[in-house]
Amino acid sequence: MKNDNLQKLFNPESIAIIGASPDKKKIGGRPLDYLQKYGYEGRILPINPKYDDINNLTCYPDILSAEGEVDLAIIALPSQAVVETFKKCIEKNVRSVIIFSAGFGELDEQGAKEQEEITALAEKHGIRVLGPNCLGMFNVKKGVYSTFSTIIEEEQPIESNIGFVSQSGAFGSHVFTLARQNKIGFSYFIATGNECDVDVADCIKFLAEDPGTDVIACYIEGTKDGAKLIEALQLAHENNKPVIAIKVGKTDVGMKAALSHTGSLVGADTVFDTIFKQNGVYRANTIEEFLDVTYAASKLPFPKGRNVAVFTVSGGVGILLADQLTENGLLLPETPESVKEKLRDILPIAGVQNPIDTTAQISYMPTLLEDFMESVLSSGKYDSAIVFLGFAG
Amino acid sequence: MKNDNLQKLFNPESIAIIGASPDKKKIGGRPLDYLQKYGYEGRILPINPKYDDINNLTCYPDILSAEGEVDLAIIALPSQAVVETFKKCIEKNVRSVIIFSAGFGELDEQGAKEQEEITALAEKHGIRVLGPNCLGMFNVKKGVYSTFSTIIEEEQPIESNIGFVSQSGAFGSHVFTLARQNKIGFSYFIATGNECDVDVADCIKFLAEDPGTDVIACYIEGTKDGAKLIEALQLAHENNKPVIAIKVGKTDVGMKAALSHTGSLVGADTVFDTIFKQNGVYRANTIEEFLDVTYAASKLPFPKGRNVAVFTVSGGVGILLADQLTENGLLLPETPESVKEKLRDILPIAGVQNPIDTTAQISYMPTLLEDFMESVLSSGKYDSAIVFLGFAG
Amino acid sequence: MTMNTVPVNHPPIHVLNEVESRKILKEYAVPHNKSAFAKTKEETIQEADKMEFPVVLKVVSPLIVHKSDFGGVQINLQNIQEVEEAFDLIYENAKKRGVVSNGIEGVIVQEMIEGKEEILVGIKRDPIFGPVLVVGLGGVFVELLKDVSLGIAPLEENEILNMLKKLKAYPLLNGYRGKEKLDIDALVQLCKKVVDMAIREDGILEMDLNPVILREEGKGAIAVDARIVLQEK
Amino acid sequence: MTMNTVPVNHPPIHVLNEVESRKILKEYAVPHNKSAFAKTKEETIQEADKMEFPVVLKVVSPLIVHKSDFGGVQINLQNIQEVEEAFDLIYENAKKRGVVSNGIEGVIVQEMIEGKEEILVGIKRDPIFGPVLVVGLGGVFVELLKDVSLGIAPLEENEILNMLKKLKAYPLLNGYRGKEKLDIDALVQLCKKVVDMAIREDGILEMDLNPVILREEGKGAIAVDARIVLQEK
Ligand SMILES: CC(C)(COP(=O)(O)OP(=O)(O)OC[C@H]1O[C@@H](n2cnc3c(N)ncnc32)[C@H](O)[C@@H]1OP(=O)(O)O)[C@@H](O)C(=O)NCCC(=O)NCCS
Ligand SMILES: CC(C)(COP(=O)(O)OP(=O)(O)OC[C@H]1O[C@@H](n2cnc3c(N)ncnc32)[C@H](O)[C@@H]1OP(=O)(O)O)[C@@H](O)C(=O)NCCC(=O)NCCS
Ligand SMILES: [Ca+2]
Ligand SMILES: [Ca+2]
Repeated sequence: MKNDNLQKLFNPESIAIIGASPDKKKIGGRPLDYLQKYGYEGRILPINPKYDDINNLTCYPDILSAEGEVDLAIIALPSQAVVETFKKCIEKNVRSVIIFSAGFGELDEQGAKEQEEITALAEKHGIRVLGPNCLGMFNVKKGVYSTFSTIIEEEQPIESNIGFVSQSGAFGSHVFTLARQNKIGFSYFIATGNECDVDVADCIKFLAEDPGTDVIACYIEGTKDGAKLIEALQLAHENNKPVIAIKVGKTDVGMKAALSHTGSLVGADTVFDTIFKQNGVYRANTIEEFLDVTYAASKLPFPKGRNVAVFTVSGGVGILLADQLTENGLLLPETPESVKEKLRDILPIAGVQNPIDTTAQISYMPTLLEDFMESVLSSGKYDSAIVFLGFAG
Repeated sequence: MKNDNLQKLFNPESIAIIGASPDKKKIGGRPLDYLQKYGYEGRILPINPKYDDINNLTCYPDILSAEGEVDLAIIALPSQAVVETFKKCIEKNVRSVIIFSAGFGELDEQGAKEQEEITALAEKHGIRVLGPNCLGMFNVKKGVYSTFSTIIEEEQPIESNIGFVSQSGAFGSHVFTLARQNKIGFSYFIATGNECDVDVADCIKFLAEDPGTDVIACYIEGTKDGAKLIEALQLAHENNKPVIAIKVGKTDVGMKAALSHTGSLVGADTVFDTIFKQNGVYRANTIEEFLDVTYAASKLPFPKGRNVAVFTVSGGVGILLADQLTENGLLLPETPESVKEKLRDILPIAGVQNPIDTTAQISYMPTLLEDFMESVLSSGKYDSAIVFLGFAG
Repeated sequence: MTMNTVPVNHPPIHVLNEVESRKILKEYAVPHNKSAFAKTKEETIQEADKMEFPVVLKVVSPLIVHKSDFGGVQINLQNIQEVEEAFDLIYENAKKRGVVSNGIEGVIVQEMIEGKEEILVGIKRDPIFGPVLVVGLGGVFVELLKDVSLGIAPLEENEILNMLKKLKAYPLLNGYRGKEKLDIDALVQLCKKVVDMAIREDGILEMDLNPVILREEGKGAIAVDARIVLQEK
Repeated sequence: MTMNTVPVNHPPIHVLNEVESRKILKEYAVPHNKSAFAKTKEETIQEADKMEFPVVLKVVSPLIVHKSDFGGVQINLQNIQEVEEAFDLIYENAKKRGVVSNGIEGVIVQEMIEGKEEILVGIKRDPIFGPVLVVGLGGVFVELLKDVSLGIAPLEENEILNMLKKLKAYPLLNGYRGKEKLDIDALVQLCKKVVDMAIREDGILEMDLNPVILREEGKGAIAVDARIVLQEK
């Protein structure tokens, strides 16, 4: 039942927005705007005692008076009103809740207490909660835009097979925008905020089981439940979904201590690093690498082996690629002698040794690259090919 | 006198194009087109027996009949005609020559012999030669476009303080185009081709002494004269001009041998690596890094020390930057206590410990970043600052 | 999310001495050399008599931290007579440095194990992820080069072998430059037992077997020193 | 450009033996231990007599490559009598393996140098850039970890010191874990002489001082083996 409610959270048929507003600039106005303009097909139920109707939708004074079943309620109210409102959601039998409001565990004792109360209530009633202090999420295929992030204000997100979960809203937004500039989309975008209930591991598990997601990208700062995170990563691995992670905090303070005992050899970050390695997670060190590797994994199959054939228009770039491939443990086996002859027949001045140099003749012989690749790859000696065309000279 | 002629080569007052053509698509037609359309102010002398005039310029049947002094002659003729034409250039007392033509040392014995003849003649007569088998060069400030590269066909290059010399035309063209996409320009772009006379070291020396160049970017595959290259790098260093190099061929074949003797510990690439380190050259491993570091060096002064203050809108990215800075030997000293108080006065929820987190409040408080930076940097504790704004959440 | 990977309140800990630590090793059949604590010369002789020579004597005293520098370790004792002499020497050496008998609790007598390499095998219980196995070659490899491999429990034999293979120093175990191969299999088995022990005994916060003596293929891997840190309940 | 950093035709080379190599070291005042070649037992005794004990004997024979494995190296000889015995032993050991007297050219007698670390100091003449100095710690650091520093001649003392500091193993020279500091200054001086020699003697293609024995601060750095490869003119 708990997992069913995760479906209700990320894939709801009906969404109530508590604190909905006709003002698109307000945090409670944005999800309403996005859901409407990007064509969400489920029911939208604005909740706000100030209005009878917002943007042509019936507006209810409170969640209890909302009509029909509610899969997801978004709470966009000042923190003082959140616990009480959350209790009403339970009363209404709402299946899942997203709490945008800040002012909880991240702020002070009082906030931490209220957050614990929400956790306990969620646990008791089997209701799933994303947040508080959270940017929300979206599900592109179903048009679920349960977020107040302005990153999707101008343009509807692109859909892809990449599921993205981030423990930081700001980081998530930044990466989303960079990705869009590179025409990279997502299946899901989830910011987990304070993780009073649903955490990054839950999201990875969800994405590992989501048929529309083939690759999982995640930004991690830490976790409270190590076993659950490992389980989630193992599930993704079993389901053949590459996980690409960026984890901050490499500079372990503990590691500066003397190295006399095992204890001082094992910092919090080295443990994460080990978990990533043991579970086949690719750990990226920069945002660029994070996006590049994620995108590559989302588009390309895994090579069966380490043998690479390189095709370039520039001998220099060919060697550069060979250097980098070799440094990363890949191999560039020599072009078989018979293939070399074929290539020389096609173009006598070509560099026929792998990395193979088509030379600038590629601009004048329209089928040159095709013929070269056909000849080389049909040898069966290579598991993958890299083509570098560059900008014309 | 030899160096004077390098000035004539890269900064000529008069340019003859031997093999000039009214056809802009032809290799002999392009430099003429570029020189005219981008407003070269010196004299242009097309040389071609087929025409009396090309694009409203008097065309001469051969270089000997060209009027007045010729600083630079570009030879765009089939290889068979090159040596003879070069001899005529000498007779005419042309100061420098660029030979586009392929078919020399890179092709066969015959070509190598002809190339040696050109080298010997150049040496004897003190005439400087760029090429053969070369894409040419350009000098943006003076509008000297002695190249047939199509990279500048659509748009005039952007001018900057970056001098770029490449031993590969294809690599140079690719980097030029990537740079332009990122709005990065150059002072000089030089492709050295077969280096029968002018080599990469000559070009580095030239750029090290050029007042319009502050940063030198170079692509190197090898050299015949080690001492000259070292001298050139030292000159750049003395003149406080950072050199950023990309050198291919890291995967030294020799290094695979057993390590029993010193000989097997020293591959050709490790020697280059050592030269770069000894002379303060930044060696980039990827094209991206090459451009990024070059651009940074062209815009920013060198920090006086290792102490960095980081300002971000996202705690996570702050830690990510801290990780990367620390890994690269930089330091993030703590924010002084008195400064922390100032920051808390401005914004109580800010992360006041370096890396400093302005939070998303930056969007609502127009002078927040300015006030934060002022408070932190006026402490005098930091040598440089990094600001990460990201895309809004 | 709020960062809370590191608990703020550390529970009280308890460091077991070598004798106590070895009891736990025995329970889990982790190979270690025979070792006994003796308060007097007579006890020392009795214990040595039950062992295979050569043996080693080590002083036990809270006052003496760097035992070797102190002359507090005597190795390669071939018979009872040498054990007696070594016992006296240890007390003399201590006295020279100002520690008299009542500052000394006694000595540890143990069989001397000779081998080819010294290995560090350790456990650290991560507050979030549980026991982490750490292996590396003793001395400069661990201390200077930080050449260690980590693994999160549970770990199968093949995973432990992979951890060893990731060490830069691994060739030294595997027939480096024509030398004999060492008993990697035994080292893997030892590590496996250590990991399983750490999973079962959830009070173990930290543990060092430093060194484990690794011998030629077929000749085993044997812990000769042990230190366990428990969390008090 | 056409790649031509590596010349295609290697000129003929000539490998100097230890005795010949040491002559060059002497000329350039590169510190090395006293060493002499002796054809007979009598000559061996004469040479040993001129040296400070202890000394070492090493067999010289084109048939014997791995001298130590062969029993062809006898160390720590304290007096003339031990030298005589060692000489006989070397010939016996050789005979056991099938090498009789006329397959042996003689022995090298040399003063035995003890120190704290063994250092590789080498020169490789790059065809394009000239002499390259290579330093590293002997054994696993060079062989397994490839922990070497390179420098292109000419090199000043401070540049050589920086090369040493770049070694991962550098802490071992510089008072690692409370141990004594070694004579880094003497090592720098030795390297400087080696570099200057390589600049002057442009026939030197390759050179190995392996090892140079490095002792405590003030006690010097001394080459105890030398191999020079010349380019034939
Ligand atoms: C959640 C939050 C945005 C609310 O701020 P706000 O929009 O200024 O709050 P308001 O008091 O205006 O309330 C919102 C709307 O709910 C309405 N409302 C008030 N009480 C209500 C209730 N009990 N039920 C339904 N609607 C209610 C208000 O009338 C208002 O409607 P209006 O916009 O039409 O006037 C704010 O408290 C907050 O936490 N901001 C930080 C969010 C954040 O950064 N999260 C982390 C991202 S990484
Ligand atoms: C240099 C090269 C481009 C010439 O090829 P081309 O343009 O086909 O040569 P052409 O025979 O057409 O000669 C060029 C022009 O010179 C003219 N010409 C011929 N002989 C001449 C002479 N002695 N003096 C002056 N002009 C002459 C021709 O009439 C022709 O003029 P047109 O274009 O108006 O007909 C070609 O030989 C070559 O080497 N290409 C490769 C260049 C290269 O890749 N370089 C390396 C880059 S990294
Ligand atoms: Ca496991
Ligand atoms: Ca120098």
